[in-house]
Amino acid sequence: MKLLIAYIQPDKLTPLRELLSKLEVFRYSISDGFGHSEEKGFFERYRGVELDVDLMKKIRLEIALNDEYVSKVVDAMLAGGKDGSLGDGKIFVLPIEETYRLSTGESGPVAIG
Amino acid sequence: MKLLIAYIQPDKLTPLRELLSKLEVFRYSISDGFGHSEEKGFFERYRGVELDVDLMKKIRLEIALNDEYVSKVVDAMLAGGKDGSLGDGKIFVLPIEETYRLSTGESGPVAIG
Amino acid sequence: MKLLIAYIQPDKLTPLRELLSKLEVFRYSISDGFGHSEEKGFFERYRGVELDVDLMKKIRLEIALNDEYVSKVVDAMLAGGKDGSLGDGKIFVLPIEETYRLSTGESGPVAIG
Amino acid sequence: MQDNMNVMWTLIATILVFFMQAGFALVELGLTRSKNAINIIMKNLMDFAIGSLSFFVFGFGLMFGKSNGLFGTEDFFLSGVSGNSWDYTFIIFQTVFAGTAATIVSGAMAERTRFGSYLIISFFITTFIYPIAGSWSWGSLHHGNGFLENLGTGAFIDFAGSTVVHSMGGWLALTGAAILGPRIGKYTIDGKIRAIPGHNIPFAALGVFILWFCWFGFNAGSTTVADFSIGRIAFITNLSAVSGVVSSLILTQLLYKVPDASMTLNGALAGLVGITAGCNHVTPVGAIIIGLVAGILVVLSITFVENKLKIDDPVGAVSVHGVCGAWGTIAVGLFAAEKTLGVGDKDLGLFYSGSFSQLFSQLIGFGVYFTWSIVTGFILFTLVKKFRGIRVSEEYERLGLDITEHQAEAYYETK
Amino acid sequence: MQDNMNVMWTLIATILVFFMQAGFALVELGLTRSKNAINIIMKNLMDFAIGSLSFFVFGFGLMFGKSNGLFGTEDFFLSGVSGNSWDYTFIIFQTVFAGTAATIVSGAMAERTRFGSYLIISFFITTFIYPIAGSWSWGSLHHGNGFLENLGTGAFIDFAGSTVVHSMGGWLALTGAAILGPRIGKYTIDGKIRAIPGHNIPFAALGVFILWFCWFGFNAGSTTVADFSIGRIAFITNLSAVSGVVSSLILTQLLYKVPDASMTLNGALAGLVGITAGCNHVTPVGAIIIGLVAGILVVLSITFVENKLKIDDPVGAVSVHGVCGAWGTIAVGLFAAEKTLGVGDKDLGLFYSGSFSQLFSQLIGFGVYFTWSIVTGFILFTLVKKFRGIRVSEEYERLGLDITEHQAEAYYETK
Amino acid sequence: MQDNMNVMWTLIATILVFFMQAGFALVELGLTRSKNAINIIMKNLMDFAIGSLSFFVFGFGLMFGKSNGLFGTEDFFLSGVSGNSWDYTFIIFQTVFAGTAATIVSGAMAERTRFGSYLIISFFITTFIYPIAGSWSWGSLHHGNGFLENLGTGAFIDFAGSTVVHSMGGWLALTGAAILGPRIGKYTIDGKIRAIPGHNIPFAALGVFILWFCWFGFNAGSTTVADFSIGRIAFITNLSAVSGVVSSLILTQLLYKVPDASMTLNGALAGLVGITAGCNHVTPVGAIIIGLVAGILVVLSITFVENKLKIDDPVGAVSVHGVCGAWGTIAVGLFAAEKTLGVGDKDLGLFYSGSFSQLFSQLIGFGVYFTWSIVTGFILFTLVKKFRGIRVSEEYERLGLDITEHQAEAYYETK
Ligand SMILES: Nc1ncnc2c1ncn2[C@@H]1O[C@H](COP(=O)(O)OP(=O)(O)O)[C@@H](O)[C@H]1O
Ligand SMILES: Nc1ncnc2c1ncn2[C@@H]1O[C@H](COP(=O)(O)OP(=O)(O)O)[C@@H](O)[C@H]1O
Ligand SMILES: Nc1ncnc2c1ncn2[C@@H]1O[C@H](COP(=O)(O)OP(=O)(O)O)[C@@H](O)[C@H]1O
Repeated sequence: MKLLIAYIQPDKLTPLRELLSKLEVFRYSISDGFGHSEEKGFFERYRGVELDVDLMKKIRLEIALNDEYVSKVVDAMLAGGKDGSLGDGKIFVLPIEETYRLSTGESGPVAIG
Repeated sequence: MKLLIAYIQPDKLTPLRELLSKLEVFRYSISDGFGHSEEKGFFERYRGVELDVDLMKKIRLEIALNDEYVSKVVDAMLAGGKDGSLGDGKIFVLPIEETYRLSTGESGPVAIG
Repeated sequence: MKLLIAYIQPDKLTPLRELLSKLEVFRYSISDGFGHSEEKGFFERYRGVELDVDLMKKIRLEIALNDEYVSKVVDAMLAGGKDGSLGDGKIFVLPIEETYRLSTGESGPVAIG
Repeated sequence: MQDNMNVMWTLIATILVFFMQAGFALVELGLTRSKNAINIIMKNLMDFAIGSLSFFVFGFGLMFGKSNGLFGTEDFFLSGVSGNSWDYTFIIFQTVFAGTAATIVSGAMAERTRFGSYLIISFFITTFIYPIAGSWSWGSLHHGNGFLENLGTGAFIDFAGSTVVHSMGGWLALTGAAILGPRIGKYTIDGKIRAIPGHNIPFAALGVFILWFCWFGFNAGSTTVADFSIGRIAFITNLSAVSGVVSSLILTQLLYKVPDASMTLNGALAGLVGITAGCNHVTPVGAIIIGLVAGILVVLSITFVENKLKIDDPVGAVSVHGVCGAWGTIAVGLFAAEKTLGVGDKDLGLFYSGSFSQLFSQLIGFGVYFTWSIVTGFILFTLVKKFRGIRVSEEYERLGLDITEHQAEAYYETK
Repeated sequence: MQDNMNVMWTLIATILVFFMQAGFALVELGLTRSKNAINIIMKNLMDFAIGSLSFFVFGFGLMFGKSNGLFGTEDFFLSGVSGNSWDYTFIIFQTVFAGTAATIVSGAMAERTRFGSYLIISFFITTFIYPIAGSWSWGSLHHGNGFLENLGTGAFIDFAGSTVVHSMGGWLALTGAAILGPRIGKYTIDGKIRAIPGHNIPFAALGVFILWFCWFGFNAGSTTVADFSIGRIAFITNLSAVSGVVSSLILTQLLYKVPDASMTLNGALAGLVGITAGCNHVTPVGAIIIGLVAGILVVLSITFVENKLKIDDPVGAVSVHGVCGAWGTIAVGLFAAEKTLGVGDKDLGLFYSGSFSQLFSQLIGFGVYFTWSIVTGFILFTLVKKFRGIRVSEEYERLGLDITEHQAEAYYETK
Repeated sequence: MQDNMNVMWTLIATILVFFMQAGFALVELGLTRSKNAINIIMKNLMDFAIGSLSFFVFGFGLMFGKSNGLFGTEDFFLSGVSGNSWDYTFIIFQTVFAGTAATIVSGAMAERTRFGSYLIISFFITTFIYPIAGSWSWGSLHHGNGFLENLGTGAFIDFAGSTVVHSMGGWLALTGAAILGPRIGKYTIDGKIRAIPGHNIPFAALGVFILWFCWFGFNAGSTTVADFSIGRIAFITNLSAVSGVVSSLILTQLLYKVPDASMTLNGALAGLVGITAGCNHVTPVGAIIIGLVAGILVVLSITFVENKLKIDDPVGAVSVHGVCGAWGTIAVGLFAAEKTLGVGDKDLGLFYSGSFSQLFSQLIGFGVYFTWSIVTGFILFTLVKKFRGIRVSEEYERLGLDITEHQAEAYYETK
């Protein structure tokens, strides 16, 4: 079981969700984040004073996947990245030692859902 | 040392915090998140146009625990899940290789606190 | 490749970012969080009724680093913690099994950037 | 007889009192949670819409038509009015006052009332409960004549409506909130109180400033005559409002060691409600005392209602409008000083004339309206509760009324 | 001849109509996304600023100067006015009306219009399109004389501007929104509509309350005379507004099973726009019917414009101001009842007099203003599109106009 | 002698000027961080509450009582007033002006001033500093007589208070902000400026619209007489406001390549403050020039105060009220054209009469008020700083004044 953490551009969330549903991945979580990277920030000005905004709004995605799904999802996202439909972003894959479903107490791959 | 990542329903945060304090777990972090799963979304309508809201507000909990605490906390949460006091949700357990306390520089299990 | 998760006080974000840029670490992500620990909460009162606010606003930092950078960053942060420039906080180090850069499809340490 | 200038002044006052709908909506919305913001807006909007129509068709006649002693019996649909008659200005002026009384109730019933049931309640308040009781004190302003206007011990004085509008609204709110029961999470199992903070205090503050701005029209407009007295009334009104702010600030500093914003804002409203009955009858010093007492009363009353009566009133409508409205009414019997002010031939207030008779009339008035509101309120809320249910389900209350009853979100952020 | 009291009443009305700028800004801002909030504020601010100056220099003369039959030819720069003349009050009164017409257009063009191009469009509207057409109906209020005022079948009646201000604004908004094209994401490739919810409904609701508050000045102020009629006009205006609220609530309950907040708020505006033309001519019952119809029309029209015409109008400006403005204008030909009201020697409305002549004049007026607005609008928008471009780039639209065109954020949270 | 209509007009103006408290509160709140929103509300609320009471007890007498040449000596507690006297209207009218002067200071001292110390400062401003200086220019409006009203070179003209209210507020704000020192993080160690953006620009914009709406009452109400001149004054006021918007927009476009919203909003206020002194004395073209200059001055001054004087003024109070107030005062000496306007027997302005005498009086007035404000301000702030401390601790400032000084949060989201 792996935990996929992905940072993507906010307006690319909808294309990504469509991609995931095509892969029949229906469980994921997202939260608002800010990212800093080589990406050029915004130039803002407040009452005449320059303001360098170099923290870009990002969507942070967490998808817990069973091993056989991982490469399927990653490859699909990289394809989306290449053809520009998903824009820039980063994916980190971390190991999950155990998963539990609160409502039923199930654990292991079946709890990933 | 393990990192417990849990997604729960927003109004179940208070019962969960009471459960944790009973287990003398006083250090955890939370953040706002949105989850997508089999859970039925909300039907909204804006100026006559249907709007399918299928990203549900969730609370994302992160609790770093020393190994001997992990099963104690997980079992208590699963019990809470069964009797409905904690509602639906998911728990992921990830390995922590090292922990540091910023104020004192301590590392390892003692830094978990 | 390691994932560094750090919780710090909101007004210490700027000093931390300066520290990271000195170490030539230019890629990281942040999000808003709330933390609970031994730290004394706030006493609030709303229309005469006491309100114990013990969830403190925190900044949650995620920095994916190649192994050789990990200790450099951790040591610098702990130094900042000791001299008070970074205030209190916690750092967790987790293993990353794989990293991908969406725009180019690169993977492994080179994708960390 | 009315002339062009009185029409203009009364209409300007009407326009200001209309804008109180925005003030009340912002106060309620700011002092409750964001998941119910749209529901609050809809209740305030419908309060006024239904109120205006039912008052034109029925309420106005009941309140100001030729009275059978208990209520008016003519002037429904403003029948018999033709040409550019004063009656048009008078009915729109009275309509916005009726709307104010109804909207006070919505604050106390916030976050847990079924929308449909609320519309029914609001309809009955503006069509029957308010106009009938209103005719007893203000009937003679038009074709009616209320028994409270002819009390042996001196006519009941409620110049702009401390009792007729505010106390009545406050006691109805009390009954409604009591029958509805507290919001989920307000009281722990062992009866301890949990605070449920409002989501936008700046909105609530803007609401209080708007109400204060419009209150000059509410009080000084009630002369329906543009003469020198309107300046005096506005000055007296302001003195009581600022005194309410100062005394509630000092009291919260003493009780809680810090100046509490939401209570001080309530202090301003308390001062305004308190002076409404006597604004044309009391001296500047009298106004200051009335305001100071109102500011203290509101803070104590909010705590009393919440702790002792165990009634959950999210915006303090019961204390601000009910309790301070009653205080304002009784204060007329104490502080009325027409002769001292040089605007009347004798002082009616106890402190000036030593006579208890006006105070007696004021107490009668207070008792009549208190009983009427509690009784009719109890009947109305219980009937609606029986036939249609008054409270939303627990699930709806948890998710918030916006999503469940209106399928909408107040603050939508595109994900 | 004007006297002190008429000057005071007209100025008070002017001050109220000025405040509609805040109302429109809040409605537009609340019903669009937070990334464009500052752009909306700047468009509303500049609408009024440029409008005031260009109206003083040029527009006022075109609209109210001695007319050559098509437009005024004198009184530019308010030349020849000296001493404490009525003209000063009259020009500021007409300025705030011109500002209202211009700002209606900004709502329909929200979230995707280049700021510079919008300023040019707004300049031409307040300097040429509005004044020239306005002179045809209101010229005689000053030195001009419009042909619509001398129609054989009876002068075209638009008491406060259902057509002159609102419909014209609405049809210009229609052309602008059509030429601009929909926002990105509004329509899927296969033409299905996607909702783009506003970020702050409480702001939009406060905007509607402010507009309703100021509309009493808009309608009752258009007498420019402080007599008993202003009370009647205010009462009639309110009846139509509340009827619009009620009918739109009922319709949304039927169509969508729930009372829809944003549509009910539009219902209030629909009722207000609908009664503007006939507020001095119709009976209370007439006002209620006009309001009820307006409340239904606005809901149907918003859906029609979005689904059938595929025009993306974020705030419903086309429906609220265009469609309901037209309905209000035509309704005068149906419901005008001066004799029944006792304020005129004969009833002009079809339902009262059985004669079609006034209705005919109203239809002519509607047709003239519809054609004028669509044609001049089409020319203006196409020229600006050709020479300077009217729409921001896709990238700018995604990031939001605040960051890209103003280098600022509306809601900044220190990170 | 005053009559009913003048009482009505002056009271309507009073009600509008009262509502400026809401405008100022929203501007300050919108241009500062959300962690200090409640503190801003409390400061604005208490400004007015303490101001009203102290002005009634003491300030009014000092400003308008029989003067000993320096300040008034009678009419404390409005003693000797009886019946429906004009004095009631006059005192509430002057009270809301005093409140405006005091609340200007709170903007410049935002986000770092101890609440208790601020109340003391505000008390002394409304009780001594403002009334004494006010009596020098406006004493003769009642029983007093100020020396500035009898200058050899012609009475000092400040029709509605560019100097008496705004400049005085601005210079006191300057001293306060200077003695307080900048907010933490405003200046880096090497003196570079860091922007501290406001958390809600829409609130600030609504505040500016409200101020503009009320300013018609502020200027046109200062006639305290309802005659034809109020229309002229309102028209002139609006021309200057819109010119301030246009010139600040153009200047920010040139300086920063983009139209800056917060500066353009300040441009509107600059135009309003600038015209306040001469609104009854200048021509339309004069008003436009005064506004254009004000719009430029405010942008340059905000940058100057921040960069050169190293004074941290979060809302630009020093520039908008101090600098533009001074400009407005001096502009009267340049543009006053009573004869040209046909409202006076001779033109006083240099550009019309070629005489420097009125300009000289205006400069004297400017100098007197500048010195008085800086000196009394310096003494007041230093004394309060010494005895009680004026600034909150660094920890309090980091956490925000809402949590620390009021134990409350402005925007509470239930966790
Ligand atoms: N090493 C990293 N650690 C944490 N977050 C990262 C890292 N690299 C990228 N991110 C996140 O991913 C987002 C997109 O990164 P991107 O600009 O595509 O990275 P790169 O420049 O390496 O291609 C960033 O804004 C940031 O939020
Ligand atoms: N595989 C997953 N990956 C990421 N988040 C998940 C996953 N499964 C569940 N979640 C999170 O947990 C929340 C609750 O999940 P729940 O509906 O109880 O899952 P399930 O339907 O599998 O029981 C979801 O809303 C989502 O935020
Ligand atoms: N064991 C833990 N699990 C999750 N989060 C933690 C843990 N310990 C600390 N944190 C996070 O780090 C923040 C700062 O912790 P701090 O008070 O410095 O911890 P400690 O008291 O152990 O030194 C906390 O507010 C919380 O957000």
